[in-house]
Amino acid sequence: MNIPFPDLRPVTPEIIMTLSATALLILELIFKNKGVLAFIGILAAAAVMYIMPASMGETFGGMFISDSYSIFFKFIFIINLILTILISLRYIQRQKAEYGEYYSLLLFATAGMMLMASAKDLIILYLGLELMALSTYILAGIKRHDVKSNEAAIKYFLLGGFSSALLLYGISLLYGMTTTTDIYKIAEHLKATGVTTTLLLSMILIAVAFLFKIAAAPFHMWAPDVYEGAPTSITAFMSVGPKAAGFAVIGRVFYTAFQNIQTDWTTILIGIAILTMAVGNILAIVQTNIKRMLAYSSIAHAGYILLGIIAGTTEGLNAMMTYLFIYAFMNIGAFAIVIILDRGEELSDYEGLAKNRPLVAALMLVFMFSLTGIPPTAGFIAKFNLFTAVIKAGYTWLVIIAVMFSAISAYYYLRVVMNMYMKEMKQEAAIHLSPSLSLAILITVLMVLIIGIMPSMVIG
Amino acid sequence: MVPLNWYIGLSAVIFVIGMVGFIVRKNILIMLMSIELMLNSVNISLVAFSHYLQDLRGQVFVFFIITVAAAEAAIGLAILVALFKNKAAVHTDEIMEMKG
Amino acid sequence: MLSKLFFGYFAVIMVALSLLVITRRNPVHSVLWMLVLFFHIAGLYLFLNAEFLAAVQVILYAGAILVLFLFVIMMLNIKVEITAERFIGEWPIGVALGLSILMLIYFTTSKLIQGPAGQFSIEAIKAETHTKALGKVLYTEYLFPFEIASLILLIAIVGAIVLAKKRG
Amino acid sequence: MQIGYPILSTVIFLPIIGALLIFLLKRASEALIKWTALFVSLVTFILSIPLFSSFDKTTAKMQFAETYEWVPSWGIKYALGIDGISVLFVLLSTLLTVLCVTISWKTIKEKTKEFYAALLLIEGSMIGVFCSLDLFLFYIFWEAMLIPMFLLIGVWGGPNRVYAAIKFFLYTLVGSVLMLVGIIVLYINTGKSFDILQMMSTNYPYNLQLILFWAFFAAFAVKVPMWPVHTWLPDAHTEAPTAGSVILAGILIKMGAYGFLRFSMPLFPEAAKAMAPAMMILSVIAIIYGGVICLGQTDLKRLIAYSSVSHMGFVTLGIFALNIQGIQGGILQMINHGIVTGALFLCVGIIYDRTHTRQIADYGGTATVMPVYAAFFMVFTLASIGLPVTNGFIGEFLIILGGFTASKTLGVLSATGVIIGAAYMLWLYQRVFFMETNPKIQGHPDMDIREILTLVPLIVLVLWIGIYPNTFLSFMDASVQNLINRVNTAGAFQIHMVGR
Amino acid sequence: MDKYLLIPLLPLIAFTINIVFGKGIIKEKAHWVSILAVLGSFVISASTFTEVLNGKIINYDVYNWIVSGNFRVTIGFLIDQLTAIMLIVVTSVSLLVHIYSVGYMHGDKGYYRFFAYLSLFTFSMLMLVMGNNLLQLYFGWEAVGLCSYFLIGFWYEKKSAADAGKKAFIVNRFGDFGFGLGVIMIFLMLGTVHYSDIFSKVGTLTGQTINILGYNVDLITLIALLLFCGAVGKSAQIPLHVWLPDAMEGPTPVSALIHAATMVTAGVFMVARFNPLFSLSEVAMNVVALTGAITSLFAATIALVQNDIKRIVAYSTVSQLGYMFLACGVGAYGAGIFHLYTHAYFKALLFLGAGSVMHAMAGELDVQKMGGLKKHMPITYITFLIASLSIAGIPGLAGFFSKDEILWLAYNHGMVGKIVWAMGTVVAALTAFYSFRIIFLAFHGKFRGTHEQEHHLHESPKVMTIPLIILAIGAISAGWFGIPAALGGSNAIAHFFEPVLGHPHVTAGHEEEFMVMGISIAAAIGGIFISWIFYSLKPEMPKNLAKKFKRIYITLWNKYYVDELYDFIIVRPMKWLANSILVAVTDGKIIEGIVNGVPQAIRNFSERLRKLQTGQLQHYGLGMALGLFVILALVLIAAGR
Repeated sequence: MNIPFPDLRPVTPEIIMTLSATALLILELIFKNKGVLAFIGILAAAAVMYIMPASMGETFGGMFISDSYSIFFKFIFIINLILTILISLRYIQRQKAEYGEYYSLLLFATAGMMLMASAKDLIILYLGLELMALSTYILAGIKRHDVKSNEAAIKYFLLGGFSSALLLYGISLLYGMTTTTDIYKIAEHLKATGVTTTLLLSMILIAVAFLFKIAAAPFHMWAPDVYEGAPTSITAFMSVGPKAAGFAVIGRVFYTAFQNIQTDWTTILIGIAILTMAVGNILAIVQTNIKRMLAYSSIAHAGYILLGIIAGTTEGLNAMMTYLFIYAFMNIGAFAIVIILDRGEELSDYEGLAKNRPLVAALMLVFMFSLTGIPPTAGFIAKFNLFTAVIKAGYTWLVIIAVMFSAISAYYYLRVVMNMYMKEMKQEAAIHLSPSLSLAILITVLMVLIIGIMPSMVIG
Repeated sequence: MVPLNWYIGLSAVIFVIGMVGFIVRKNILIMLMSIELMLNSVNISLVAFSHYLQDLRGQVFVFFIITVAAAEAAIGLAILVALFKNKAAVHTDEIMEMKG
Repeated sequence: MLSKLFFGYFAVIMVALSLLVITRRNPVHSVLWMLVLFFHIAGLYLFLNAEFLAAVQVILYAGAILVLFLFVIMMLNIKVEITAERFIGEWPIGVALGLSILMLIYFTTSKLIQGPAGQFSIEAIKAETHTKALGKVLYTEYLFPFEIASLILLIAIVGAIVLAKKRG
Repeated sequence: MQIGYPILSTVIFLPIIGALLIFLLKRASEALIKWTALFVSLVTFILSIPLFSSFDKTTAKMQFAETYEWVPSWGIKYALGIDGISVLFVLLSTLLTVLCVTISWKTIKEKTKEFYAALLLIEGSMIGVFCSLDLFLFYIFWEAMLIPMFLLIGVWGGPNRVYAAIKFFLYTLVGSVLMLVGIIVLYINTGKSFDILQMMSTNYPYNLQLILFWAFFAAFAVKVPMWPVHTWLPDAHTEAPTAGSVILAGILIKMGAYGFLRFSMPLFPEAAKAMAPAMMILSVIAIIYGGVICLGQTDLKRLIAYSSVSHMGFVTLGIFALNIQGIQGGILQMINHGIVTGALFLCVGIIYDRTHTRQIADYGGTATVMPVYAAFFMVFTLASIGLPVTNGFIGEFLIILGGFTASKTLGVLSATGVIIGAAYMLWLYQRVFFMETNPKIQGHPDMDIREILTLVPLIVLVLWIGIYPNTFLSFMDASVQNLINRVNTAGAFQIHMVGR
Repeated sequence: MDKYLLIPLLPLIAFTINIVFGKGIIKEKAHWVSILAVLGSFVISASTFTEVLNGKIINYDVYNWIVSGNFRVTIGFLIDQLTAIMLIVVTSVSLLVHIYSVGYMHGDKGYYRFFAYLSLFTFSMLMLVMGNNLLQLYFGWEAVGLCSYFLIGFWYEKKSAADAGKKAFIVNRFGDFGFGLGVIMIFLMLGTVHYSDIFSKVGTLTGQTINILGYNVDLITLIALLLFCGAVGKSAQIPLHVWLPDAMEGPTPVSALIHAATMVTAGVFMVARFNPLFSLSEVAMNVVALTGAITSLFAATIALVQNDIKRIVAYSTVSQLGYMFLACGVGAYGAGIFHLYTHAYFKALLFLGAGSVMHAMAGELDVQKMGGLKKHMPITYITFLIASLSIAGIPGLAGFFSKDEILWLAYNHGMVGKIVWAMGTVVAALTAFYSFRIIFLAFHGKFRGTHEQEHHLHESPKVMTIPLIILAIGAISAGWFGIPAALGGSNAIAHFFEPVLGHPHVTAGHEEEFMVMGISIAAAIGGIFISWIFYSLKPEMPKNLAKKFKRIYITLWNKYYVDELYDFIIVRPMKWLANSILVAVTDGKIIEGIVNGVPQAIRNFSERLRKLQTGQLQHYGLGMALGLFVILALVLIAAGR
């Protein structure tokens, strides 16, 4: 039996990513200055980004596909990676967690996400997911001297393992029904056999696992604890990357493999989306820790983004992707501000910030309003685009619920602004500014404003 | 010949036992083992399917699952050790600092 | 008939072992029961003509993973464990929920429609031996996931080092 | 007449650029910041004058129009233009901003830079709201204005400012997001276009109109504010700094009523017609309710704030009377209310700077201590109660006439608002200015020349509109007639743009 | 610039100059500006009057005031016989009051302000009478009300003054409410608010009805009554009379000018102006007549027992205004205006005389504390006496002719006319009584005040007494233009008014006219006689009577408790509504309850929901399992499989 050597072009980005990650492991021994490693990491990411558009195609016997859908997601992952590295540089030093493996693991995790986005076979999907998940478990616990970090890692790990067990059970049933793990072939087969209860069970099991990754209620409960405990840079990374990856696979698997039970999963997702928006927004209101608040906010945003999937149209998917793209900037931007402050994890740390650090406060203000979805910020464009697609798909009532929740969300985002601008300062807020962090903030704030004012940049 | 359903039933029972173990036990190690139980139940069903469908894919998948399970166990135990160094705790009661 | 009896034995024992695993107070006992369980699973694999997997199960699971567990358990203080509460307060809910889910799974999977039969009939595998057939597929068709799996193992190593190694 | 510059873009973006400029200035150079703000607002005002002088009153078309592609793939255009309904609001905005700058000259001592920047940002976005001919652009301005306004109330406001600011923000946001849904639905039904003019010439099915009417109503009613969604207003007005109150009362709450005129009626004419009685009933409730509740107020600003509820009730009553007197009266009354209530808040600000109390009980006999101030306040009080020769009379009379034409009962009820209005305003005036001089206000200086100059333009307007309202009414004739035709005959609405 | 425009404009200019420069530059010279302006207006008015006398009617528009759709209103002037006489009354009384004020207001710190307000008032009153449309009338109507508000509350430091000003304004608003609706109704029905158009079209409305709360109401009656509402407020008729007595808180010249001679008569003027409309409605006419008669009687009875000299005169004014409405109500518009015209002089004189007394008494108003002023201030006494005789209706004086004309025409006006005639005659007696009560109490007898006051007593300066004398001449002679034919006169004034106001139908002959005249003369003399007995001959008698009819006395003393009634049914319920219901309940509890309650509920819910996030891993797992179970169960149920 002679198998031809597989076409490597479509996987080049992943290859570069993994090679760089591996190389970083070795280079770590050589370079004492970890900034160099970060720089290499960014270079690698940039290289991947440069190569990506050329990597269209299928390979490995159709297990891997590089199409515009996956490429867009990979862009998000790379942006997420670059921004995370930029905000990490000085921060992990401060947190005494500056290991060379840190960057390597970030790259591995990103590679995992990229595999998820490109997976055409459930096996690849599972392995990519585990690659991403295992790396992030470690990253969450990388402040190993910190109990909170340990706690976060343990919780994330155990629940992650639990959810992937559910995923596997679902996949195994799906396999039993179709004798294949190829997503497209599954779709073909299922079209022929029709809907069975087993199929519904397997779909639900798989959905639960993915919903866990995007932190949708009621599978969200890990998120606040993990976001709070993990190093802030990793929280930023997790709140965008795995979420986007989760949406990428939901989009692909549900739209192809489970096409014939679309009504069923749409119904499920509608319920989940409403619950997620409710839980995220309502619970965020009473938080006193900003990371925790942003965790609930990211849960809420997952709820909105789910609407894009529910729409069931190409426009819906596009809107979902645009939303994630914009969300990456505004969310990481917000976390970058949390990082820039010496003490920035509690909401009370922000009291009187506008007086002390007017620029930092102004930037935070922009991110908060963007997350709320107030024009002229990118957050508005994201929401607008999404809601338009969903309404066009006929779910106006769902959008009304969503906008009401987003009005509620203004309350907790405003609390940050209120603390910064309208409360008396308790103590001078020290900031840790580094060129890389400034660059990250600059990029994010510019993107938030530019997309807000000239949306044609992203939706052309 | 044993019907396929029997295997699936067995797999389901073990899966659920693992799940219940995960939910009710406070010991992190046992929880980890419960996850392994669940994975094994999946393996059983995959091998059974593989056998009955006359297709090797299931077994290949099992192979990967075992690999990942190993990696997972390693990482999980490493995290546990890191936690244990800071705080002699293997119970979930003791890692409830973050909540609400 | 014999095969059914055989399966019956395995099934009963495996379920019992699983229950033991999750209910023992002492984690060492759990690990040991699990070891027995894994041997039984390996036996079941043999029964399903998956010799290679049976071997892997014994070597990897029983030999490596469980030993790892034991190592870690040895590091920890077992005495605390003996006195501590085993189950969470809401365990009846958990059990009830488990039973309900089991019922639903049974209800849904009982009407499973099998997929189409593949090319690897028992005879075909026997002709080639199981290990060889699996190896061929693994290194050709499943080369890509195989590589990814290797990365996962790499990460496991890195993770273990990062998290557990003593450093300055 | 030709004007050598894109006038609408200029008056929108000049203040915004000015705000950015102020951001770049050094915090310490307060004088420079103030002068920059004054200069920018004055130049904006001067540049907006051609809107008044070159406006073609004979046509209902959109004038001074500008159109550029903005987001072509979504069909979004950067389209500006004004007609007889909007032109006066632009002028009012540019004027009031200048006055807000001068009145804040000495009062704002903290975060001066941010204050003036916020003020100018508000100005730019307010004008944007009145000029937008693209629904998307409109919504951007509509919402964008919330941010600086929120800060204005919350940072420089009174003791309870945070509560007021958040209440204001959330209240308006809840309304606006529903409008957003409406806008999207409209967008989809128009065939991927946000072009207001195109929408105005489209006839939507009645059921859709009805739903959209209520969606837009949610946003506009909160802004106006109509009863019973008015309770943000007393808090926001009371706690905001003087300039904030002036902007809020003077222009911001007009945007709701403007929205009814610009969107609800021409876009959903049949629904507007069907819903008009309900709107009128709400308006009359607001008139009487707002008036009576003023009798129970002990806080100067709060009283004026509630009087706004009553006055805006007149505005919406006139608008939904759907006849020419009602609508013209409504628009004129919006201008009037902007001038008069703005002026009253300026006046309250002037005395608050001296006494630092807003409690009516802390005043008394002010006329003895500050006679000039008392005289100015009297003029605005009279305008507020709608005495002839002041602008208030013209507006209220036309509205009652229009309202009476539409519904006798409601017309009669609304007229009782005039009695109540006289009662609470004169009672207020008496308690503050007459009787024995309260020791707390003894010895305060009368208005200085800066303060007098701030108020004089408003007095001039009060009398001008009162004596010769035709200057202003004639601006609206064509546009209002066109609007009425649209509502009454759904479909005859034709509107185009005329280049500058 | 034409001269008619100058009539109102001159006072306006004076006002502007005084209010802007008064404080700084003009100060004590403020009266020059105002007096010159009013003098100018008076001169032009006089020349205009002669033009009108020669048959010229002036009617033209100055500019378009409000144009909105078909609603078109101008600022314009209509000067006909009615307006011309009003012009004379307004400018002449105003001029005299201006001059008088120079003395009266001397040294007041608001001197310039006072003259500014007087000028503004003159302007407004002139606009009111000169307007050629309803809206301009309304404008003047409100503007005079405003000036009245300013001037009543001129001494604003006094709470009672500030209260009185506010009360006057608000009570008037109630009347204006109806008036405004009347204006709107006229516009809706006739499409115009210009007098000439209204009068030419008003006939088309006869017989039309309008449905109000299920009743069909005659349209003309409705409009007339709505307009009459305004008159009731402005001219202080029942039930809106309560503001006028309180208005005496203002400086006395103001009372003379505004609350006796000019502004309060605006209502009469308006009803007379709209005689073509009123005459079309029997019901409206009767309402006007009865309102006038009842008010007249009502106010006169109150005046009997009051002690405040200005209040007595004020109630007398209310009473006399009632007389004028009585006249209008029986169709005797000319007589009404005639009475308005004579009343302007003698009532202004009474007020100014009272002011002179106050001047001497250092602000004392209680007639019980006066007495014997005759010898200290002879000119005041004589002029006051003339005015009192005139108002009492002693033949030969102005009041006699106009009052007699009214009573005679009322007598001729059927059943209603007879009733109001009887009431009018009673009022005539009462008027004579209380007028002379002042004379006897204040000017005769012994001085009953303090020593300081007695020491201070003096005649007023010339600048005050000369206007008194001039007015006294008016009070004597103003009626001579209207000597009825029965007494050999030509009744020139009635003929003068005929083109505008028409002339009522007289059925009875001269004999009856003499009888009516005789009865009223007897009533007047009887009133004076009883007054003499009570207050000069047997001073203890009134007190005994008061004790005997205590309940009646107290009721009258308390003005029939009308103020209290209003306080009880309007003022207090409104405040209660505002404070206890709207502020406390609807806004405070219900709306704010929802507005703040929803977020609070969300927060509470959030706090509770937060408890679910225990931090215990098992619970998270449990949550996931539960989620899985619920979804699975629901889907299976929904799928029905």
